[in-house]
Order: sequence, then C-alpha cells, then structure tokens
Amino acid sequence: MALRDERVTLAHGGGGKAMRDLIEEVFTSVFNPPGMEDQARLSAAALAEPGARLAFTTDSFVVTPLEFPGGDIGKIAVCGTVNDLAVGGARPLWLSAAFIIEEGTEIALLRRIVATMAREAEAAGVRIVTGDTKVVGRGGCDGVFVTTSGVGVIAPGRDMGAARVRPGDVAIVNGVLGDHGATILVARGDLALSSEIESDCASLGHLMGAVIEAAPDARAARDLTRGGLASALNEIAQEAGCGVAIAEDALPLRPEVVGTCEILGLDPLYLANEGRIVIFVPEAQAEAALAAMKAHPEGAGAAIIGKAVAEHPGQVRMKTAFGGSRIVDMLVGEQLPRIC
Amino acid sequence: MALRDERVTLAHGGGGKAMRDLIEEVFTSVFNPPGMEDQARLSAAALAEPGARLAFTTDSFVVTPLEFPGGDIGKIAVCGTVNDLAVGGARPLWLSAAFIIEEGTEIALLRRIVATMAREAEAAGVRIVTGDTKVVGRGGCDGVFVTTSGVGVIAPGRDMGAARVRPGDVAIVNGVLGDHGATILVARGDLALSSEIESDCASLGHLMGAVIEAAPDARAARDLTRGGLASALNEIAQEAGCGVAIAEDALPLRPEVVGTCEILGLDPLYLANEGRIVIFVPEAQAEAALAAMKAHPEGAGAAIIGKAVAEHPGQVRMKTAFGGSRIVDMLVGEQLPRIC
Amino acid sequence: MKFASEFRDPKAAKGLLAEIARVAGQIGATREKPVHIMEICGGHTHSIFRYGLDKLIHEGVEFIHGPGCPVCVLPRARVDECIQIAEKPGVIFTTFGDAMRVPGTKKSLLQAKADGADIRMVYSPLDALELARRNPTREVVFFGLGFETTTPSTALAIQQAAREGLTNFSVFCNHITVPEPIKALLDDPHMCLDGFIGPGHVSMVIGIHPYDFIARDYGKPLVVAGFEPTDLLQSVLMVLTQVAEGRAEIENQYARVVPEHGNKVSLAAIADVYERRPSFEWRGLGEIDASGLRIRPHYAAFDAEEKFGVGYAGMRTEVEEVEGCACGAVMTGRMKPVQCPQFGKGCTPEMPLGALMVSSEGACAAYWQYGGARAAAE
Amino acid sequence: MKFASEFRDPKAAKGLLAEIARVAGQIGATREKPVHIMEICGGHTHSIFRYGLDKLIHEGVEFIHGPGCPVCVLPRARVDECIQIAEKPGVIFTTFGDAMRVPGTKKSLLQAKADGADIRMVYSPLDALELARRNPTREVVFFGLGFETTTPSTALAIQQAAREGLTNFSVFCNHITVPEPIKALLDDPHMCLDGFIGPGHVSMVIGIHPYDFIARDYGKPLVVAGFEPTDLLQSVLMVLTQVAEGRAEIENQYARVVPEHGNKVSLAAIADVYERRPSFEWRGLGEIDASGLRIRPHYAAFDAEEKFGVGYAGMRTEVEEVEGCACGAVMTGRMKPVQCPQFGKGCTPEMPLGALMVSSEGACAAYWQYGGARAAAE
Amino acid sequence: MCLGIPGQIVAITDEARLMAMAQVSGVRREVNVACVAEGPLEGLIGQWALIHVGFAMSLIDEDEAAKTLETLRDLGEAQETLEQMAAGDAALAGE
Amino acid sequence: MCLGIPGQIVAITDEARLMAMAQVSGVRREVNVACVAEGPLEGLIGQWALIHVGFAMSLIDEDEAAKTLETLRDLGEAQETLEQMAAGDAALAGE
Ligand code: SF4
Ligand code: SF4
Ligand SMILES: [Mg+2]
Ligand SMILES: [Mg+2]
Ligand SMILES: [Mg+2]
Ligand SMILES: [Mg+2]
Ligand SMILES: [Mg+2]
Ligand SMILES: [Mg+2]
Ligand SMILES: [Mg+2]
Ligand SMILES: [Mg+2]
Ligand SMILES: [Mg+2]
Ligand SMILES: [Mg+2]
Repeated sequence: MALRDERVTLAHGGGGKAMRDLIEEVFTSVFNPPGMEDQARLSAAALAEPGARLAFTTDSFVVTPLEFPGGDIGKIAVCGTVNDLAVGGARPLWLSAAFIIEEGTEIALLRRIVATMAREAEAAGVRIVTGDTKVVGRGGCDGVFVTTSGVGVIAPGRDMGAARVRPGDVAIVNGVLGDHGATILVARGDLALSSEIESDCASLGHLMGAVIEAAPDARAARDLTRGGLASALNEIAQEAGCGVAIAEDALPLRPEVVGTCEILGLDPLYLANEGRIVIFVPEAQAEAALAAMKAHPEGAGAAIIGKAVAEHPGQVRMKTAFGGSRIVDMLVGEQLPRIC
Repeated sequence: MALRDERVTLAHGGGGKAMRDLIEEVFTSVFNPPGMEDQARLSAAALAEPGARLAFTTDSFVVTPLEFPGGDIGKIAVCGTVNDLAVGGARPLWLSAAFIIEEGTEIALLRRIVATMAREAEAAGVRIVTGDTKVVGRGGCDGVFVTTSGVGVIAPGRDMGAARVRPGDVAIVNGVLGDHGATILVARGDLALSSEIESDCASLGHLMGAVIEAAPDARAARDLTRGGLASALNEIAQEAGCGVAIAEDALPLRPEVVGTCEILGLDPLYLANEGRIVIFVPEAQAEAALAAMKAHPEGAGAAIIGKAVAEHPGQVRMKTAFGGSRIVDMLVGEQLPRIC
Repeated sequence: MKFASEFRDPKAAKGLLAEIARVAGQIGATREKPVHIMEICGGHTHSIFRYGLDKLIHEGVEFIHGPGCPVCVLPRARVDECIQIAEKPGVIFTTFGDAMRVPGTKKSLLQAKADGADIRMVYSPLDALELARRNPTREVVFFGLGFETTTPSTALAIQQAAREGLTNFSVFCNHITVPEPIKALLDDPHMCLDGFIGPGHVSMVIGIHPYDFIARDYGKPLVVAGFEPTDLLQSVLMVLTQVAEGRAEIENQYARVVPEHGNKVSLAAIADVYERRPSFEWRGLGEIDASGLRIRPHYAAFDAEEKFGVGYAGMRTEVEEVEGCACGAVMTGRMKPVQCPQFGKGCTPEMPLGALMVSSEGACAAYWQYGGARAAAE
Repeated sequence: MKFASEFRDPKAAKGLLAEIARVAGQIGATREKPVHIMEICGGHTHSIFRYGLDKLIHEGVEFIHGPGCPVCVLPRARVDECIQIAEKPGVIFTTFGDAMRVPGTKKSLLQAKADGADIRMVYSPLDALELARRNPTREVVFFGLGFETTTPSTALAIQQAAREGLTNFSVFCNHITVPEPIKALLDDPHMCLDGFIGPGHVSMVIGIHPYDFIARDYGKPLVVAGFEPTDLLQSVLMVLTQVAEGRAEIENQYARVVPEHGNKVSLAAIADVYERRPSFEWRGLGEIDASGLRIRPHYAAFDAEEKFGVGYAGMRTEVEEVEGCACGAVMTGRMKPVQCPQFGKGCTPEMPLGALMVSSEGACAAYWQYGGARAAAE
Repeated sequence: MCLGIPGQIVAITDEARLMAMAQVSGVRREVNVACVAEGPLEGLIGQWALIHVGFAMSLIDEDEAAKTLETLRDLGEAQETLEQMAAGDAALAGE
Repeated sequence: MCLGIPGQIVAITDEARLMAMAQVSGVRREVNVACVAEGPLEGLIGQWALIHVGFAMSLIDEDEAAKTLETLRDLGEAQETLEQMAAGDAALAGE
C-alpha cells in the first residue's frame, strides 16, 4: 500500500513512483492485464479462421455526474464499446481503457469506477488488457474521462450494416427508451428534478449473439446512444436509402421518462440510451428475433417499433398515437430544455 | 460545406446534424475510415500466420499547448501509439482516434490537428480506421484531448520485454534527450522562457523495424515518454532484476536542453521525449544496432549510453562526467522547477 | 399523465374531426377558399405538427401560424445585447434553453458560450436566484423572456430577490404581451383571418377579457385553447361554429386551467414589478406600441438594462432585418412557409435566416421538422 | 555553459583530490577520526551527491550537511498557514516549485491545489507581480521563501508593486538568514565541526564579512564557495589548509561572483522592505533568535500575514515536531541520515517525515536519491 | 409558447418561501406556489396545478376538466355510432 | 540552496523597469537588472551575470574566474605530471 493519498495530485501523473503506485494499486491490480509491457500481446487464434475479420472501435466517455443511478462512467465505458462491437456483428474480445483524471479526484471514486469496469467486463466476457492514465490540473477536465477501445472478431460471412436494410425489414428495440438520458438529466442536479429512473446502461454482446442466432439474416443494428432512437433510425434510413416508418404507440416508454420530457419540453426519441439497440431483421425472422430478445434479461422489454419502407427514402416517419403522422428528423444540435 | 461555425459549440456534440457535419467534414473526410459503421472491419490476414500475436495499446494525450515547435497533439497522439506498438516488437497496423473537444475550440485548429495525424499516420505506415468525438462545456477539458489506441502484429517468435534484459546487454538511445520536454516547458509560456528547441516527436516504427533486423536478439525497448530516460531505465532494471549502468558523458544532450534544465533546476534525464527510445541488445549486436539506427533519419543522433550489469539489481547508476557515480532513481512525482 | 393523456384520445378526435368537417362544409370552406384560423401561440403550432393535425383536419380549414413564440420574435439586436451583458467579466448569464440558438447579428448565445461567456441554462428563474445566492461575488443575470405566462415568474423572482436584499441578481427583461401584436395584425390591410385560437397559458394569467376588443372592434371570434390535440380540435370547432352562426365572441375551451379573470397573484406581481414600454421591437413585425414590459424604477436595482446600460437604457443599435426574409408575410398569413424563397435554402434550422426557423415553435421550423415540406425543398 | 562547465573539469578535480588527500593525511584525518566540514548550503549538498564527491574525496574528510535549504527548514505550521491563505476565496497563491511538496500538518500545497486552491508555480516573484497586474479582481500572494540570495528579489518586487500602486499583491514572507543558525549550531554543546563551506550565492548578496564571528569568536575556518564540483573541492582544500596551518579565517573561493562586501542594491532593497523578526521557527532546529525577516510596517499593505491575519500576525498554532525525527541531530552533524531510525522506513521522499527528506537539497533526500543508501534501507 | 404541464402538489417544502414539491409522472421538482396559495399551504397537497418554469400558475379545475372530457366523449361516441351505421349501411349495400 | 546560473545579458527590454534579456545556452528569459545596473543599461549588454529567480544578482568578474581556472589548471597539470611520473616508475619497476 504505497498509495496513501486520498486524492489524485499532479504527482500521480508525473511518470514517477507516485504514478506507478497509482497505476499498480488502482488499475492493474484490478484489471490484471497480461504481461508487464505497455502493450497487450494477445493470441491471434480467435482471428485465424479464414474470412474472419477484426472489428475495432473506440469511444470517449465524459458523463456528468460520474456516478448516477444504475451505473457510473466505468460501466458505460465498458458497455458502450462492447455494444459498438456487438451491433456490428462482432464478438467482443478485448478492451483498452485510458483514463484522464482531474487533479483532486478522490482515489476512492477511481477505485469504484475501476471495480465497476472489471465487473462489467467480466459479465460481458471481455478482458481489459491495456490502459493508460493521465492527470490534468484542476479545471483541466471534468473529474474523469474514460476512453475505451475494443477489438472483436466478426465470424466469416457475417456482414451487418445499415446499407443492407431493405424495405419490409422489421425494426425491434430491446427495451424502454430514454432511461439513461432522463437519468442523467435528473442526476446532474442543475434542473432540480428528482425521480426513481435508473440508467439502462448494459452490455449487449450476449443479447446480440442470441438475436443473431435467432435471426441469422439480421441486417443491421445500432446502439441508441447520443441522439437516441431518432438519430439511429435516420442514419439507417439514409445509409440504406429507404424510409423507416414507426408507430408512436409501439414505442416502449417509462412514464417517468415521459414526465421528464414533458417538464423540459424534450422528445424522448432523442434521449440517449446506454443499453438499448435497434435491430433490423427480415420480416420472416422478426418474431424469432423478438423472442430471442425477450428471453434475455436485457431484452425483457423488447418491442417491434416499425419497419423499413420503400416510401420516403432517407426519412423516418412516425404514425402518432393520435392518428396523425410526422417526420422524425435528426436534431440540429443537442436537445435543450424549453419553456415554449 | 454544412459546417459554417468557426468554433465548436455544444451542438457539435449533441448527436444531431451539427455533430454529423463536424465528424464528416473535419474527421472522416480526412482519415477516410473503411466503411460507414461505428467500428472498423479489418482483414485479419496479417494476423493469420501461426504464432503471430496481436499487440494492442492505448494512450490519452493531454499536452498544453496543443501546438508547439516541432509538432502538435495530433502528431504525438499518432507517434506515441505507433511507438508503444513498435517498442514491443510489433508492426503497427491500425489506430483508433477519440477526441474530447472543449466548447469554443477553433475548428481550424481541429483541422490542423487532424491533418497532422493523417500525415503522420501515412508516414508511419498505419491507418486511422475508427474514431469518436465528444464535446464538453467550457472548462470541461483543456482544448482538445486525443486518445489513440493501436493494433499491431508481432511476428511469430518475436518476444521483446524488459524481463529479457541480461547483464552485458548494451543500452542504445536513438538521439538527443529531453527536446520534447524542454520544448513544452518553454512553449507553455508561464515560465517566460524562449529558445529554438523543437520537440523530438517522431514515429519510430520503421526505425524499430530496422534495428530489429540488424539486432534480431534485441531484448527490450522502451519509449522515453513521461519520466524520461531515468524512468524507463528504472523500469527495465526492476523488471529484468539486473542493474543498469550509464555514463553521463555518453548521454546525447542539446545545449539548450541543458540550459533550460540549469535555469529551472531540472534534470534532463527525467524530461519527456516523444521520439526517443532506449533499446537493449546483446553486446555482440550492439554495433549493428547502432549502425542501423544511425542510418535512419530518426536515429542520426543515436548513441550507446550504458549497459545492463549484474551489480545493484533493480537500480540505475550513472558515472558522472566528473568521475563520480550516483544513483539515478525514479522520481516521486513530476519534476518541479526549483530555486534551490 | 393525468389531465394530459385524456385529451389525446383518438376516438374523441374522430368525433371532433367529423364535426369540424360538417361545420366547414356548412360554411362552404374548401381547399381553394379555406377558413383562415390563426393559432397565435407557438405552443399550438408545435402541437399541430407534433400530432399531425394539419393533415387530419378538413381541407377547408387552414392554420395560420401566429407570432406567439417569444424566441422567434426576439429581434437580433436584443440577442446582441444579451451577449454584450453575458460577456462582461464576472457575469453569469442564465437563460431558458430555447434562447440558446437564436442568432444575433454576429452570434448566438450558444456561440458566445463557446467563445467563453459564462452562460448557463436554467429551468426556472428560481434557479437563477439560487445561483445568485451561491455566487455572491458574481453578477447573475436572468434573461427574462416570454409572454404573460412567464412574466409572473420573473416578477416573483425579483420580488423575492428584493426581500432577500440580493444585490447581484438582475433580469434582462424581454417580456412581451399578446394582445398588442394581434391588434397590429388586425390593423394590417393584408389581414385575411377569420378567427383565432388564443394561447391558453397566457389567459391562465390574464384571463380571457383582454381579447374582448377582437370580437367587439374587429368582429372576429377567438377561442382560448389548451395544448392537447383534442383541445385544439375542439377550439377549431368552436371558432367554426361561431363563424357558421355569425357570432364573434371570446370563448374559453380551456376552462380547466383558465379562470375567466386570470390569476390575481400573478397580475399583482406583474403590476408591481413591470410597466409598459412605449414600444418594443418584434422580429419580423417591427416596433409595436406598448407591446413590451420593462422593470419599474423602484426595482431598477434588478434591471440588467439599467445596471449594464444596454438596450433601451443604452445606445440601441438599429439592426436591419435580414434580406429576403418573409417572416412578416408568414406571420400575417399572407404566405405559407414553403412559399418563402429562402425556405430550406438560405434558411434552415441549422442556420436560420428568419425568426420562424429559429425555435421548434416557429412555423417554418415546424414545417421543416415535422411537416414533410423538407423533402421537396432539399 | 560558460562559467560553469569549465569548473567541472575532471583533470582539475584529480589535482584537487590529490591535494586534499595530501593535506588530510598531513593533519592525520582518517575514516575513524575524520575532519568534519559542514557545507551549510543545500545547493552544495546537492552538488556533492550529484557529482559523487562524497565517494571521490579522501576518507578522512566527512561532509556534514547543514541547514541551508529553505524548503527543508520550513516548519509545518508555516505550510499550514500558506494553505490557509491559498484556500481563501479569490486568492491566487504563487510559489516556487520547491515548496509544493513540503508537508504541512494535514497536507502539502500540492494536495491543497488538488483540493481546489488556486496555487500556481512561478519561476520568479516578477511572474507573480505580472499575475497581479493581469488579475486585478484576484488577490495574488507570493510565497517569499529563501535565504539572503532570494530576499532581494521579493524586496524589489514589493518596491515595484508599491511604485505601481498595485493593491492586490502581497508576499507571505518566510525569508531567513544564514549566520544566525550557524551561530546556534556553534553554540550547541554537541557541535563537532572543524570548518565550514559557506553558501556562495548568499555571500553574493551579503558579502563575506557577516561570517567574521565564526573565525573570530569560534576559531573555525569558513570558505565561501561556488557550486560547481571543482569549486567545492577547492573550498574543501582551502578549509583543510587553514586547519593544517592552524588558521581560522573567512576566505572567498567564489570571487568571480562574490564581492567582498556583497551587493549594495540588494542590501538596500532588503533594508528598505524588511526588518528582523525577534525570532523565527526552523524545522528541526526550533526557534532561532533574529533568524527571520518580516515586512516593515510601511509596506504592510504588501504583507500577506497582515492582510490575512495569519502566522505571526494572527493566532500561531504550535505544531509539535514529528516524533522520531532525527533531523536536528543530522543537521548538527551528530548523526548521519542513514543512522536515523526513520530513514527509508517511516521517512522517504514519497512520504517525508522530517525536514531533510522533503526537498532534493535535503541531506536525507540526497542520500536517498543519489547516495545508494537506499538499497540497504529498503 | 409557454410550455405548461399538470403536476400534483405532494408536499410543502418551505412555508416561508411558498415552495412545494410537485410531481409529474413520478418526477418531482420544487415549485413556487405563490400564485395558487390561498389559505394554509397544506390545503394544496393533493391538488393538481399547471406548472410553468418552476411555478404553479393555476389550480386545475377538475370539474371543468370532467365537463370537457364529457363533451369529447359524447362527440367521440356519436361519431362511432355514425361510423358503425355507415359500416352497416355499406355491408347491407354489399360493398 | 539558491540555484543560480551564469547568463549573458543580450538586450535591454524595458529601461524604465530595469528589465533585460538574459541568455543561457541559447535559452532566453527576461530578468531584472536592478542589482547590477550602474550607469546606462546599454553597458550591460554582453556582460555575464549570475541569474537567480529572474534577477541578475551579480556581474561575473571574468578576471577572478580566469584566476580560479588558472589555479585549477596548475593543480590538474601538477597531478598529471605526478601520475605520469608514477606510471613511469611503475613501468620501470616492471609492474
Ligand atoms: S423560411 Fe426563414 S426567412 Fe422564410 S419566412 Fe420562414 S423563417 Fe422567415
Ligand atoms: S530520515 Fe527523515 S526523520 Fe530521519 S533525519 Fe532524515 S529527514 Fe529527519
Ligand atoms: Mg465507437
Ligand atoms: Mg459508441
Ligand atoms: Mg454506436
Ligand atoms: Mg501510457
Ligand atoms: Mg471543470
Ligand atoms: Mg500506451
Ligand atoms: Mg505511450
Ligand atoms: Mg510507452
Ligand atoms: Mg462514438
Ligand atoms: Mg480549462
């Protein structure tokens, strides 16, 4: 126990003993990376099958607050990258984790974040094999930023992508929408709201595996992170060159999320999720895909929300619960709380 | 040209059109990642050779100022990760690049950083295949942070590591020490110093390849980043369980670097480098390794600086130019400018 | 959601739509010769598009989208003045999120924030007050924006600040009133409106009688309406019925929320804190007499205009309306958004040229975002 | 480096070392019965270890590391007071980097910075002055630390601030003087020193005569020395020669930099701005009469102690020395660092217990970092 | 303009400053009740109010709401009957 | 204590505030020259001074430096001669 500080100081980023102690005690002792070098060396056997492809993705995570109901930045850093691999049809194998830490951050908080990551990685069946830490001065960052990168393997012949979506394909989501976004809005505290909502944050590698097994011709999937369902559907519509039609009635939404949106004048279709995906499957495999999702703990609330259509290519339209119809466009920027 | 703003606003991180425009115009149009999905899908053929291993590494880069004589944050973000792969004996193949951008950052600056990265990646023979951008509020980070991760391939049978260093092995560096650290100290401006020094920032994948060819039994290499030569040698001594003996006379140092250190009471052995490595090779291959380095543009200033010894295991000692000897310990934290 | 979901019932809607069709037919309204009904309020515009009412309703009924979005009608000079205040050292400038993207002559608040001003979004003037309490060495300015609905909240906040003796809180007052621009529209010789849907939440504060002149002096019906889709349809039906019956009255569809005479406490707070400006500038409509409020002299300590010497208290810069902007014509019902030559070309939500593209309550933005007019324009 | 590298010549060193060995032999100095020479100055301690002089020199010469590191002798209470000032709202606390890691009773400045205080490292008091100019709404405090060498720089900075009429600049004065602790050491009955190496840069300011009492009253030689390795060896030789010849004089090895009577401008600035405190606390040595300076009343506006009512101007908290700390014994030459029971155990540079482990000028830290004593202790 | 939503007052949080907790679909926010406070604040608990920018602006008149809903229901049912009749006619006509 | 290094004054930067540019091995920093300024500041250009915390504290006396170096050189050479002689003796003695 060489690390006696309660908070991170600039000394912990200086390349000396304080840094070594921080890294060893807080990070590597928990993640147990293979070997002592500043690179993980991994058996390439999983990639050796002819036609297998390597999937590689990255995301930086910058959430405020760092801990929130249902998760923390570490959990979303693992889930987010696992999900980015999974929605592309890859089996997630290894993650890297790079931390940027603000001077003054509590070391106990770091330990909690790291513990969550280790737990979540284990649950997701991936290993955190390499990492980095940087310390920046007060005001140099907001607490802790985590960047994870992920490497996975795509089985030979598997080719999922938005461009493969065809009219008639059915769109399925794996659960209620917007919980994460609404949780963060509330947890941030500056709007003085409170509720019992929890983030939906979850790793969906296993769920994706089950869905692909049930619906082997699944066309494309997207995780519904920044920009929410609306942005993901718009991206798919544009890349596929077909329209997407959804029904407001069919969207699974928690009353608290609707309430939060009504108070702030927001649209839940644009709220971020960290454990939700939309997947497009051929109509014939839709029921099987839905059943596979529902059989999975992270898919209990799964629902068919609409389908790809030949009409209005590149556009997403929604039949309102009221009987009308409207375009669901991409936002310009972020959704801002409104008074009017 | 949908991107008409001069500076990044929070809208550019919101998951909507502004973000899409920023990503397309500033990032993907320059990096040209393969495919439209949020994961790169890469042929695993390079990894298919039996016994080949996959190397995976990551680093976050947080330098102030973002642009400095001899480079910018983009350049070190590419070089740093390329070098972390190369010093482990891997051939660097692919990089990811995740950007955390402070609201208010000039878009022209981002474009310059991205251009540098693309140029440096091309020179280093790697591709930037996937990425991410996040925007944080003013004060949420210091301008721009870049996190790169790298994937490379380690040829079958190649096994470099600090633990393999044996007494008698010769330590070689590829050029003058501390230029990057001294450049940043001056460029930061708060010490009101000026000089003509430039960062040594460089990708050393090709150089490492040449050295390994010349010295096939090369034991271990380290890039001399945070903590400088002193920290790298201490790490090696500790992991190898032998001593390291260096000679002050033999250390290549630029007078301006010495001057900066004398003014501030710093030790150049601890200054950061971004294009310098130390490599340990068996004595019989030392001359060949040195010659291979010298033949390379990034190794013109290469020098043998010492060797591994059986004495004082785990410790680095330096024969001073004056004839004495002293321990070169790891620092506790960062080096701070001194008056006494 | 109680008192909300019940008013989104598709079955009731069907009844209303059929009844509307019947009455519209009765008065001979057709696609070519429609009844023009102005929903004054941007909130109503938003509901119309969000629920697709424009496509459900009888083709003889045409919605004219009124000037009732305080964000849309905010003149560019006023945004510049916000930024002028926000960029002063020591200032924390607080605002509703709506105002963040409204362009000034050089930049929006969002861009000013990116340039370094300390601008924070709040949900309530109370949150700004709390910031002032917590930051005694900073000057906290609240961007008071909105119609009569919102005016009481800033008035009450100023009264509270005065009670607490806060010296670092002030309001940049941009409160405006609904009846005056309606009068201006009615006085416009190009006016072709047959009736009005009145803003329910404004009347919750001021009651329904401030609109009496519309029926009395101009012979037009007005129905104060709620914001749920059946509220709107029912109000349209009530307007049509008046037209059919040759009546012109001020009616209240939204009686569950709107008391006939408004809210006494709110009106008293407004009267205590604010007085009418001789005139106030509206984007797209120009200066309108007595259409804006300012803080009374005895609350001058809380008046950001006085405190910082900007706006009407300082040198006002005249800002030319953007060329080619047809907002005035759209707001007076002479033109549909899609008929504006800038629509979707020089003017999009990403880079709004005119007022009505600025917020999602703006008619042009609503057309763009929900209306499907975009595909044609793009 | 001109005027530096020339004095690092190994050939000259060989000559000096041989001559030292010769004179040491002549006076019968042996490992068992060595000559004890105190280098007063931490800078000299640093040079000795950096160049490995302790291992090169004749075994009959033993260096005793003196109290001449202003960072090491800074008492914990004084660090606490720094933090007290730095944590006041609005304060920018500026300091030399050396002081950042010195532990107070609860934390160091580095930790206080991590806890949120605005603490900035500067190279010069002039940089603090510039910060005060640029931040007129903040209070910039400079941590004035150091011996006579550094004192003129803060005196000149205060004079400059007074000339400019800056009202937001002050100095937390911790300047101390060299002769007084030397006298205290010489008065210590355990004292076993045979001669002194005097701090060259202190004499650059005060000249060599303030040490006259050492030769006159205590019969000990002192040679004012430069900081390059041959400077140090030559000075040792000069001390030994005096011992051999039975002389006790104040000599100047560092005449290229040190004028016999010091620097007039510096001395005048010190005299104008500072006066002696009746007594000042030294870590490891306790209170020493007249060993510290304070800002004169006519510059009280620039005195952080007065401005913030801390330290000698406020409630001074008595802070017990840490238990088991042998710093006093080491500084008086009665003990070697490695003999301290805490060395490398309770006391390391990572977590210093005593003063001498704090900065790299401290004898214990130098032993640890450069001396090879660590391997044994670890 | 003027986003307002119905929320239920569930607690009084600060008598002096006239603050109460309002709840909308399980989401709570402290609001000012100056505009709806007549008599002791306790009386507000359980009542529904229209909430705008952190202020309870108007108490919701449940009777009026019920009346409006009744009108709507009538209209809806009338229309349903009409449609059923039309469907019946069509069936009879063999369409 | 009291880190000080020799730097050369290369320019006067602010007469009024007695500021000059000092250079150490190609690295420049503005320093205050109050302590070494006698007569016009121009006269300082080219001179070497001992720099401490941004102040030129003392002009370096080049003659004294030369004298010290000469002593060192003499000692070094004497020792070299002695060593050579010792080596010669040893060689002669067949060691
Ligand atoms: S498209 Fe733009 S310029 Fe034209 S009327 Fe609408 S808001 Fe005004
Ligand atoms: S080891 Fe620590 S406690 Fe002991 S004398 Fe040295 S500094 Fe003091
Ligand atoms: Mg990703
Ligand atoms: Mg992602
Ligand atoms: Mg994704
Ligand atoms: Mg790293
Ligand atoms: Mg911050
Ligand atoms: Mg790395
Ligand atoms: Mg690295
Ligand atoms: Mg490395
Ligand atoms: Mg991403
Ligand atoms: Mg910052």
